[in-house]
Amino acid sequence: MQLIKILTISSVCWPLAAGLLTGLFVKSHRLAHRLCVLGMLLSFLSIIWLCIQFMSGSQQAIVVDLMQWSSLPNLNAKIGLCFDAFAIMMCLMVSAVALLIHIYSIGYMQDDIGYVRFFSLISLFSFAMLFLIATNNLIGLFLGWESISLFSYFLIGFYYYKNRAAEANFKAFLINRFGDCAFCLGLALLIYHCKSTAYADVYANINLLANTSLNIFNNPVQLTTLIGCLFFIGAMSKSAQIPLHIWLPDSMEGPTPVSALLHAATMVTAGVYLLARFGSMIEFSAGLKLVITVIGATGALFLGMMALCEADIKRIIAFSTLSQLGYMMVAIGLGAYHIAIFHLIMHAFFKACLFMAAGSVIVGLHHEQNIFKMGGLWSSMPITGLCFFLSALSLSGIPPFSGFYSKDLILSVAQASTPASFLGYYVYDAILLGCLVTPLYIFRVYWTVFCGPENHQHGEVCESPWTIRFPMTILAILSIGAGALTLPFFVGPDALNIVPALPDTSAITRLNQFINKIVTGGLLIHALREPALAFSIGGVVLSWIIYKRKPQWTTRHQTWLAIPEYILRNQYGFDWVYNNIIVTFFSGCARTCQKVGEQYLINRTIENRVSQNIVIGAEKFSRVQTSYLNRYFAIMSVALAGLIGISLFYSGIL
Amino acid sequence: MNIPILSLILWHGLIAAIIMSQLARSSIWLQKSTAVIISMLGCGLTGYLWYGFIPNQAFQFVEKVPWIAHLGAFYHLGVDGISLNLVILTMIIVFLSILSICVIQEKNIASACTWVFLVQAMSIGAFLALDGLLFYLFWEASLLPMFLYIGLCGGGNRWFAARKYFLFSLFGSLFFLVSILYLGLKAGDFSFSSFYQLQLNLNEQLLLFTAFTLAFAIKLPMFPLHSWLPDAHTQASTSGSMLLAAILLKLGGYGFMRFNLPITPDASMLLAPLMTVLSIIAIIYIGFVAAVQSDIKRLIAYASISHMGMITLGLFVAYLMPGSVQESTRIIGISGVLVHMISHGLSSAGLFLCFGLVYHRLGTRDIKDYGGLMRVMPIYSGFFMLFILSNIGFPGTAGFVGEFFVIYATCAANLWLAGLAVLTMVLSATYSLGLVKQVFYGRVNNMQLLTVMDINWSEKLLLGLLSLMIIGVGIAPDIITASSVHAIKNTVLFVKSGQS
Amino acid sequence: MIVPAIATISMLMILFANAVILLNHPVKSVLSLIACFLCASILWLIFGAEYLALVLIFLYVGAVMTLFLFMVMMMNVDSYTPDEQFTTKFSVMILTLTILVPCAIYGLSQLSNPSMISTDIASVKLSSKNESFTLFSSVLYQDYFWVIQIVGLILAVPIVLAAGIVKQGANTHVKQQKSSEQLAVRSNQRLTLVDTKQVRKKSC
Amino acid sequence: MLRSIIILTSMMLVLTAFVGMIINRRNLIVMLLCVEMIFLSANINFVYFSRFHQHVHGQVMALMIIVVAAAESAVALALMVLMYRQYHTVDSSKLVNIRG
Repeated sequence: MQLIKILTISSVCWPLAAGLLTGLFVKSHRLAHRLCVLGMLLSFLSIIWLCIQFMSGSQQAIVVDLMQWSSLPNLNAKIGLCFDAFAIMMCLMVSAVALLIHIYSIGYMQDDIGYVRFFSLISLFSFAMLFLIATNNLIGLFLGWESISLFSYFLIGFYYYKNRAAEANFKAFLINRFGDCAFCLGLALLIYHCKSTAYADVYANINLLANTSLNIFNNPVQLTTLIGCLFFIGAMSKSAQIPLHIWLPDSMEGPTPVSALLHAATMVTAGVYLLARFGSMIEFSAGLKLVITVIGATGALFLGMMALCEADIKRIIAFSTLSQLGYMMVAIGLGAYHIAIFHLIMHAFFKACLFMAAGSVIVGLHHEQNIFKMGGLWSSMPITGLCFFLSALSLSGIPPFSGFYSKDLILSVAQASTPASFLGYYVYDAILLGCLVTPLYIFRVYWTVFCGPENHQHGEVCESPWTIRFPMTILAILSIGAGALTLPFFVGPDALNIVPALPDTSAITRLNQFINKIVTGGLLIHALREPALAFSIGGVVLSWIIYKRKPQWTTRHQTWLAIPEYILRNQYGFDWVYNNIIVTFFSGCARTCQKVGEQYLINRTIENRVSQNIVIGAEKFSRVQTSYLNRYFAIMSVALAGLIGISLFYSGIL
Repeated sequence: MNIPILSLILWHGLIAAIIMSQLARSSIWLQKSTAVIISMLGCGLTGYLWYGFIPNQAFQFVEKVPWIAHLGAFYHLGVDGISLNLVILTMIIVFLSILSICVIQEKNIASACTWVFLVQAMSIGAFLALDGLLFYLFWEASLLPMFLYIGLCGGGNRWFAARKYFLFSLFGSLFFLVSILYLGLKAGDFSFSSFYQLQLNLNEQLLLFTAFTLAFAIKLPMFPLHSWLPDAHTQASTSGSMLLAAILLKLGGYGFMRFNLPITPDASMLLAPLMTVLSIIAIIYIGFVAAVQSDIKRLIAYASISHMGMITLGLFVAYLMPGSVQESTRIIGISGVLVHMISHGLSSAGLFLCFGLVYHRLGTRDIKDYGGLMRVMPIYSGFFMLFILSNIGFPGTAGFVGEFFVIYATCAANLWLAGLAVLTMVLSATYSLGLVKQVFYGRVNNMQLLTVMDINWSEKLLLGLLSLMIIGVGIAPDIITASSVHAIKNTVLFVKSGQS
Repeated sequence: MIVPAIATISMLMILFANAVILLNHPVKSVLSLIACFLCASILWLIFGAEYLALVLIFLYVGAVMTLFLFMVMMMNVDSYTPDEQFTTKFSVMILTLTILVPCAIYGLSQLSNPSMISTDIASVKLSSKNESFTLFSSVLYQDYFWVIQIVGLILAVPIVLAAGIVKQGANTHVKQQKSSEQLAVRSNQRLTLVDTKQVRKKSC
Repeated sequence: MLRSIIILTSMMLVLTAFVGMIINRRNLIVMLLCVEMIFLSANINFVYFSRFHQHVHGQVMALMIIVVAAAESAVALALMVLMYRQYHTVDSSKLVNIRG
């Protein structure tokens, strides 16, 4: 039993040890990347061993207690790790992707001065992500949650001498911090009402939470909906949902491995993980679930469309991450948590592969990121081109690839269980159109970068070194086969119950039966009857026609395309609103506070007035001291007369 | 325990001050080594005290000697959970400020150390005193060395700032003296236990409450009376502002815990809404003001005012909780206040220390003169980042623990208050990271920066010591909460009596 | 019969007192103050305090007033112009008269009432010739012996110091022969003759 | 009757002394004379009432007052001489330097 305990702790803490060692002591590049990759490899292997242990054993969670956080009366705050089915699946994905990213960044960051610092930060980030997933209490959750946003702050601002990087990481951290406010409030409420921070206790009295209610504006609000709302706001900021998504495109300032690891696979999915982990919290209120689906759906469609007229290759893939996150949120909102997690894992693989391919193109063309300055790279970089093509197909949900399995499941669940109201139809139509738009923008990149005319001036472009090619090919293979292989673990009769303590309401059971029926009957056959597959394939063909065969169409229809292009290029004005309205409002408010409050109110009125009056009063008194003796005597005699008068008055004579 | 350990700790500071004042003319090396050895001795003494302290007992190591017998004022010292932690914090911060003096300053080290030791002696006296008059004596006495220290070894118009600090604190503590005398005469003798047993009617309590709050609100700068702190900090030297931020602000908080809550429970019950509103204003308004500061030290000073707002919020939210809430949430709230006091002490001392190192190299406090410091001094920016994280309240550092418990207690009292209190996380992030962005990121535009050397081994040792403590408290806050739960339970009993 | 005498003397005294402050020339006011003191001493003689009356005349008028006169003479103060003082002095005159006249009338009207007079006169028992003198000196030197010595000592100090303050050192601009210095002269301090021609040749 | 006369005179003496002090801005000597007058009025009262109560203590006090008055006037005159040397005038309004 002791071995399992050591292995669980070590699986999470290897990257921490490696990160700290490289960060503090290591100077040489070679030792740095060896140490970090070794750490990551060990953690990946121990997680695989744990997974085998978990599968072979009786499938109950492996729990390890680390320490007692605080011994305050009736608040048991113990920090520990717990590997249940959900945590193991996620840890597998995170450690695999992180390991491949470590190998990838050996090649990508070769000649960078901050090489050692980069590796230590990447390892520390992987530790934070693993700790977030593996922890078994709310304090550890919040610690992991904040530390991943901290490490994303460091990694986005990795090129610290660039002002744009400083702006981007400041904006990213602030928006994450805003979400953390709501999240922390939800945590405090949850801990207060469950009297403990452990997940087990939270799941134990979910029903108790469901029927306690707080009155806000003196109408009773169910506690779980309130906490669910707060958690959703936290998830929105972390997983870049509609109003709080503006930081993700700017976070492309960081190096590409960072975008691949953080802003594609692991960090942005923390919000989805949180909502799935506390699915029982959301399950009790239909209204909240509807809100989540609507926000997810609008994100899926409109954020995806923004990628259509973007020139920077990394920002296009970032916008595609935004839309895929929208899909996951729709799945969460519909109650299909395990499908959302399935899509999350599949998305991690093909999105990381896309980013790696983009990275190798950027390295090949000496840090050129504008797709219109690249072209015809298929001949010089065949492997990158192939990997990009495969993961693009998987992203757009073409059948044999893994993307199809998870995306199609989401669409079929959406068709079955979205409410029959205007919003329900809107959600389903938005996702459907999303399926059309995704292949459009991703293949636009493929055609212009890999096929199309060669309009880059770099002459001979050589294929990137093996450290970049090797992880990319593995991820490409995963994005092909992973879907089919891992489907039975997530969906179907003998699937692992990913989300613990789900209340078995009628909606959930109906949903499960529907999914089991589809899976048993074969997803492909079911998909043929669905419009989703048609839209995906149509999208691919459409993009082939527009961007490959007839590139001159876009130039000819310049006129009436100008207005939508302007809207999409300015990201529906979100950036404008953020910079001009919100930032100016708060800085104006702060400046007035400073000017009015501090200078005027406190310094000028209170202090200066009081001191001036004292000085003036003192001057008046000193004028009594004239230099004439007789005036002094006059005053003395008047005073004497007054005193005599008073004493006579009080002694009753007068 | 026959050794009078508390008097030893108390007068250790004074003896040290006398020794240091004699060394003014000896060699620099001698001054530095004696100062460090003496303050290490002090830390040893407190370590012995901490080792001998039994967590779940009321006042220990009590020493009672008649001082002004016919008035009933005794030289009465004792330590319980709350004051033990604050004494340890004082000793650590004094040790660090002595080290910072030795590391940074080249001349008049002896005089700076005398002032530091005097402040230590007086503030430890205030924390240990269990007698009203003795508390007032040390409360006033701690004001003088700080006034002279800012005045003598400060920055530009230091005398203005010192005078302002002195007058503000003096104004508050005069009413405080009147109320202590009133209590002393009414209760017969001046010891705290007899104060606590006094049955005062409501308007008596209201008057006493306003007198106490006036004194402590100025010392712990609450919102309307805070304008002395930024001036005092900008003009004080590095170790001066470390002392001011870490120790002297805690006197106000300690005073609230020792006087306002137990002696005037009904009045606190009545005025709790007002106090919470003031502390919420302090948190949000000062957060905004801090965001637009152009002087780094002034920004850190406003940050500590915002943190102090958090402390008063934690204290008075215990009264806003409805009767149904168990007593344990109040204990959590107030132990959160204590932890936040200590963590704020550590993190703001760290920030001022870091800034002192840069000010020693560049000599300017204006943010515009800095930029791209990360390229020039990477290790230094690592340490500075850690202190900023603790200032923000990042989980895993000391700043988060206190803040989280206070928010936890406010949740139990009133959700809207908690919503506003949580905003402090965003506001502290804006001004702290705004500072980091302007100072560390971006291109190096001030050419003088390129000639600056990164921190040497002694500065690394100093900052390392402090960051170890911050991370230690962050990961295991039990060091503070375990020993102080019993003491806080007593204060919370008074809170309960206030409600019933 | 005594009371009207006392009344007239005191009336005289008040008159002289007014004269002190109303007269322009300081010498005249000093002299009127001396007159006022004399009236007072006469009054005390009536009361039977002969020693004090004589002390007043010898000590006070003799010493202090001469001191004042000496002061006035030394400072040769010229009389100052009366006009700007006239209005105030006139108002003072009016003031004293308004208070004096009704009291005098009231006093005289009381003369006719024998009971008032008798009680007062009985009280002022005219003692035998030297009875008050021996009584006074015995009390002075028995009950108050130490008091007097101490007062004497204390008051001696200011007198000496007053003299000290005023004493000026030898005034420098008046040349005085000091025989001690004349005797102590050495030979090298004597006059030495120098041929200026050589000096001028050497220096140029 | 006699008593009222005596009290009346001493009161009048004091009043004239006060008035003298106040109106007399020009001459310090007259001011000092007024001080002497106040002493005199006190003495008159002392002597009369010592005789009225048949004991001598009043007269001893009167003697003390005379002695003190003498010393005081000596000091006052010394000061006045110094002032005269400094300012070459006895006009009290010229004593401007003692302004508060």
